[in-house]
Amino acid sequence: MQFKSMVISNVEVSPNYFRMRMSAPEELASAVPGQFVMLKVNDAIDPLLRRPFGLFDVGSFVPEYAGCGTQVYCEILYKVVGKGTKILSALHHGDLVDLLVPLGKGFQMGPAGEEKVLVGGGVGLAPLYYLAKELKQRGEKVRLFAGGRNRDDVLCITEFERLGVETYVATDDGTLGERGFVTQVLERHLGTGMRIFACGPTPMLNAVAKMSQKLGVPCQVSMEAYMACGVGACLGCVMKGANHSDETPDYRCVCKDGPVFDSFELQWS
Amino acid sequence: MQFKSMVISNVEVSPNYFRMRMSAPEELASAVPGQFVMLKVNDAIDPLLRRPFGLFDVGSFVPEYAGCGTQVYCEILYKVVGKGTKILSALHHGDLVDLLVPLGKGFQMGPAGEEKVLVGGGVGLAPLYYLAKELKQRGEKVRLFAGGRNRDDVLCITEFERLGVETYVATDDGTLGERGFVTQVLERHLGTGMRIFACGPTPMLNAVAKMSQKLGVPCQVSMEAYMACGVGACLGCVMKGANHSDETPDYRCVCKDGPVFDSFELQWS
Amino acid sequence: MQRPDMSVVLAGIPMRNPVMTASGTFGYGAEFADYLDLESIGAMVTKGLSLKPKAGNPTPRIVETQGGMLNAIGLQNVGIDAFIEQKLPYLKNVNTPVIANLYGNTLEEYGEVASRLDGLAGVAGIEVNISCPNVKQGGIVFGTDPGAAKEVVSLVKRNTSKPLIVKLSPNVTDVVLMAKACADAGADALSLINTLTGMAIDLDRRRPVLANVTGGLSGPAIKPVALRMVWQVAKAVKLPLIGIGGIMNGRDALEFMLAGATAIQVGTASFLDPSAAQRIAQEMEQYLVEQGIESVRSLIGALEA
Amino acid sequence: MQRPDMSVVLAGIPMRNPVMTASGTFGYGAEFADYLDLESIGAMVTKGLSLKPKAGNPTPRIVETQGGMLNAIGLQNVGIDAFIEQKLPYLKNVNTPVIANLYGNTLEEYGEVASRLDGLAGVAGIEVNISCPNVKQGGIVFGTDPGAAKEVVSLVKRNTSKPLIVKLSPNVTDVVLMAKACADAGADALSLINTLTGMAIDLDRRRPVLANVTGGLSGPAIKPVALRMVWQVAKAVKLPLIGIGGIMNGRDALEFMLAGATAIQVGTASFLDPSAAQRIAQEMEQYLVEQGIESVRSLIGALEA
Ligand SMILES: Cc1cc2nc3c(=O)[nH]c(=O)nc-3n(C[C@H](O)[C@H](O)[C@H](O)COP(=O)(O)OP(=O)(O)OC[C@H]3O[C@@H](n4cnc5c(N)ncnc54)[C@H](O)[C@@H]3O)c2cc1C
Ligand SMILES: Cc1cc2nc3c(=O)[nH]c(=O)nc-3n(C[C@H](O)[C@H](O)[C@H](O)COP(=O)(O)OP(=O)(O)OC[C@H]3O[C@@H](n4cnc5c(N)ncnc54)[C@H](O)[C@@H]3O)c2cc1C
Ligand SMILES: Cc1cc2nc3c(=O)[nH]c(=O)nc-3n(C[C@H](O)[C@H](O)[C@H](O)COP(=O)(O)O)c2cc1C
Ligand SMILES: Cc1cc2nc3c(=O)[nH]c(=O)nc-3n(C[C@H](O)[C@H](O)[C@H](O)COP(=O)(O)O)c2cc1C
Ligand code: FES
Ligand code: FES
Repeated sequence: MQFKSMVISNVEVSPNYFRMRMSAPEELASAVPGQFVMLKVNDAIDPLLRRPFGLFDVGSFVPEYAGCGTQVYCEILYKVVGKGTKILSALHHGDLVDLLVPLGKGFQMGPAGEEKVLVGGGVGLAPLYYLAKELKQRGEKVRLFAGGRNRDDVLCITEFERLGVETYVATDDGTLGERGFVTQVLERHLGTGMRIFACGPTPMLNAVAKMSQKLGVPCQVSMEAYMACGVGACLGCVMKGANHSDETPDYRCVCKDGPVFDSFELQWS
Repeated sequence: MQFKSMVISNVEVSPNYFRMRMSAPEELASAVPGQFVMLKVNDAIDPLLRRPFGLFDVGSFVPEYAGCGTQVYCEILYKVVGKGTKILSALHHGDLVDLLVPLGKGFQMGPAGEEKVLVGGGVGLAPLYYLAKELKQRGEKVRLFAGGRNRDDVLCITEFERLGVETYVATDDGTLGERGFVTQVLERHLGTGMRIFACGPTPMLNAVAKMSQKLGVPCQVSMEAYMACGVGACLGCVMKGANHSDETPDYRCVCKDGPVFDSFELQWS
Repeated sequence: MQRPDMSVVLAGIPMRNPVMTASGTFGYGAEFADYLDLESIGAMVTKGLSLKPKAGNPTPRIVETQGGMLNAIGLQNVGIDAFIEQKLPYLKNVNTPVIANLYGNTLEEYGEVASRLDGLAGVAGIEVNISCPNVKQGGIVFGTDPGAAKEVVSLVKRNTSKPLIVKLSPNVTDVVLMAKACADAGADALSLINTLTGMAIDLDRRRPVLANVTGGLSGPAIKPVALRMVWQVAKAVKLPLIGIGGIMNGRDALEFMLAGATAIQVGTASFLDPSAAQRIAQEMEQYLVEQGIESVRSLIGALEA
Repeated sequence: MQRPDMSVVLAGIPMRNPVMTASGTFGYGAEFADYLDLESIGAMVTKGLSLKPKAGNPTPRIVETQGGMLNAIGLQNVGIDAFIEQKLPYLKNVNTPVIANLYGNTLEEYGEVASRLDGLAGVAGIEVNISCPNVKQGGIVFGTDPGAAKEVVSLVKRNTSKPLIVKLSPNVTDVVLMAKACADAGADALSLINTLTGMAIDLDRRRPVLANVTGGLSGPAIKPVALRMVWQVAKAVKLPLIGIGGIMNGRDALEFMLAGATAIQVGTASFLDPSAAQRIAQEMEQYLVEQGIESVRSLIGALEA
């Protein structure tokens, strides 16, 4: 879908991290966790391209003001890293942005009864919140392993806990949770009968993918790539598939075939 | 001077016409009526170039809030015509803009005792207000002839009258003042012992310049041109001087040699 | 006033309006079906097709620049056979002409792809991308050498009965010379411009941003160069032209028509707005209505210069 | 850490930092004295000088485009004699090297302007603009033909003892070929790029915006093309290079140095911000401080590609 969305709120939840709620049409309620939005931050040519963000939440509320019934919204959680996100962070209630959403392939939640293990690094937590919400709604047992460089990078943990998710935190500098990599904490807990859903920096995903393959635990990873179109047309966002070689190339579009992949679909270094 | 200026206010005074007040350093108090500012409407590359605007007013006030003594300001009066002015019109108190000011050569007020005749069309009234203010401060007799397509184009007449300026208005459609061109009204009043100061669309200036030359009344005109640098460096804003010919070219920079010229300096068609 | 006549005929291909989608920016059409009505635009051009499937370049392949973007996709495509099997059936059901964009790494490949496409129902015409290096000739780009371009175009012409559009590279000293060479060799229409070769550098990593080091610049940044080239070629060559380069809205598109284009292509704009092609056609029509212009064809080459 | 060493020597001209102002965008220096410290930058390049005063083109001469601007000033300048009499005395009192940019409408004029400048105190070097049409040869641009460029540069070389910089046109198929021709002919350094030829159209009036129809595109839009050309030339030619094209800040400038430039020129940026040249030098230094880099010279050509 493509539509003009009104910014409902845009709040700094941690230094340099913002959570933005935007109005959406009713159909968006069927978006799958792991899908993403492509957002044009202004209607100028600077920045030129849309920016991709995972769906942090989708829901609905009844606005205070008259004349609007139930309002469906979507949320993103983003870190200010450059030109586009800086402009985003200055938007206010009432501003309009142009959205493409829901894009890509989301998480497959798997059979009931497994333990659902969510692993997120920094802003990689964003799509996991919407996933956790949906999983809890299905009555699943959900554990979250959250990592970051320091406490400011570990976002919205209270929100996860409010859903009933058991959370484990690790930071590089030990300012929150254990000191070290979240993958170390994860390794201690991991066992059969679990299913992993991971999103974060590539080195983290790399470690998680390898760990899961060793233990035979099914694992889905949400990847990032530089994107232009978001719809599988420009072929800018490709990643190497598991069987890729220079002779028999096998590229996957992160925007269309992903951003969520089964870890064994991709080539890990 | 180049400085960052804070927008103090930005008000729509007539449909599509805005009056914007911006903070300025003390030295600006010595700016001459007819000089102009080059304003960068944002810090993006779209739009790329600064935009030129005549000084509508320069003054000072004591802000309500503590910690700032007398605050010098400058004002511009602008019409929303394109990309840059549209962005300008959305600025609020507290926003910052980058200014170059005062630029160019302003009006020479001439000896005391003459009748000062101001002729303005549409947004061409902008620099005449600051001129009228300075002339009245010197105790001169000032008459204003203001024209426009319709009543909405005839700006800030009350402000001129409040200064003690006698005003005559003409509009193309007769919705304010006489119906017709302001130059027709002017022609009936014009006589010796007067000095003309004109700003507005080129056809109007053309008519005024010719009229003044016929009657031998000294006349200064404030010109417009597409500008890039505003400081006489790019040679983009030139106009033909009176003696210009293809063989003996004589170009004048509107930004540096003008924007105010004695009418006989230029070539009229 | 009745609705203005937006139709044009390009090298024998009738189109409901002058708006085409540019090769490589519209996938194989289906990718955009959710965002616009594929039957609202003039024509669709496919991603560049080669004889064999092509993997393209390593990543990163794209980067934004000021007012534009660089791409070094490396002409990744499914290959001509997969196109015919997997993509064309869908496109046949869309009532909009499909132009197959093709290229080769050698002279012979150009000829083979062209003959493979010849006679295929559902392909209204072919557009030959000559901005490719000739691997057999030390990598010199076909489209920057009039002799090589002439050879490619003549060969393709012999291998096709379809309308033949040749897409010109802007990375040349004299685009008119190239246009004339292609015209002489039998092109039925020319499209211009392809991307300008550019580069972006990651200062902190001290490396080129693109894995391929250089890439093709597209988007609003290149529009002035594209307009200039269309205008130059229109004055010198009698073939119908397709204007391409930084077209973002209806006004941009009409400017290219004034400069001499019979049709235009929308490229990068489809990334910013997947409905761009349809929107641009609407904006063009709207402008005609406002100005009381009866036929869009009356604007072709109507620049007073 | 002590302050990084920002100095470079360009073809024998010592500069306090690599930031020069680009010809035609900085007047004759004095115009900017209110906005920056002329003694804070590396060198100043004058507006292009010709034998006789030149009126330039009719107006409009400039227009903004997306991410750039077009200019068709037509090389209006006071002429070499007036420059020496009226402008040079002021510049002599500024402790910053002045490079005289020159051009001619014929081969001979190039030679004459060069010899007029030779031996002049206060002129540290000359930059030859070869992006001009040869009026005697049907208007073909010197800088797009290797033979013509060689002739011009050889002639100027014979007429000057000053460091000789040749400024390359980007409107060519192969900039390396042009660079080599100029190097062979005796250039001491090369500056690139001059503007890309472009055009803008006023849709409503159905006319070109510029009186001259076409103009030169400058600004951020052209930066990727400029970076690419600097990198290509740096790999192929041993001469020191000056990078030009869309440099707006210190990071842009340093990217050009990584690509192989010894110095850079700031053009259009001075219109947006008259203090740009000084600011850019400061931003470059600041970056070196942050990264712990001792000398800016260590970045020249340091791209890993
Ligand atoms: C599928 C997907 C989901 C994402 N979800 C989130 C999210 O939920 N929250 C979040 O904060 N970020 C997310 N990102 C990353 C986010 O898109 C980038 O941080 C953002 O585009 C940067 O824009 P900018 O203009 O601020 O940065 P720029 O000034 O453009 O660049 C700053 C840095 O960001 C990188 N970057 C720029 N554009 C992109 C792009 N289109 N794709 C990837 N990286 C880019 C650049 O390489 C550079 O290193 C996601 C990316 C993808 C591909
Ligand atoms: C010395 C001088 C004083 C001026 N004073 C005033 C004033 O007091 N109030 C006011 O409203 N306007 C004034 N103008 C005109 C004003 O500069 C333009 O209206 C403004 O730059 C348009 O910017 P834009 O981005 O909104 O329009 P654009 O989208 O850039 O263009 C809209 C129209 O404005 C014209 N235009 C664009 N840029 C310029 C430019 N730099 N110079 C001249 N025309 C341009 C274009 O040709 C076009 O027709 C003055 C111009 C000059 C040269
Ligand atoms: C991502 C991308 C891929 C492209 N692939 C092709 C291609 O396969 N064949 C081709 O002839 N042109 C290709 N082009 C060039 C476009 O068709 C078009 O000529 C160019 O982008 C300029 O138009 P624009 O400024 O509207 O994008 C590609 C452009 C982009 C941005
Ligand atoms: C208004 C203007 C006038 C110029 N005049 C000259 C000139 O006289 N001689 C010359 O060699 N280059 C001239 N140039 C080209 C610039 O020196 C520079 O090469 C070009 O603008 C690209 O740099 P930029 O993108 O930083 O502006 C001019 C450029 C502009 C914008
Ligand atoms: S972003 Fe264009 S194909 Fe994925
Ligand atoms: S605007 Fe540059 S010389 Fe006047």
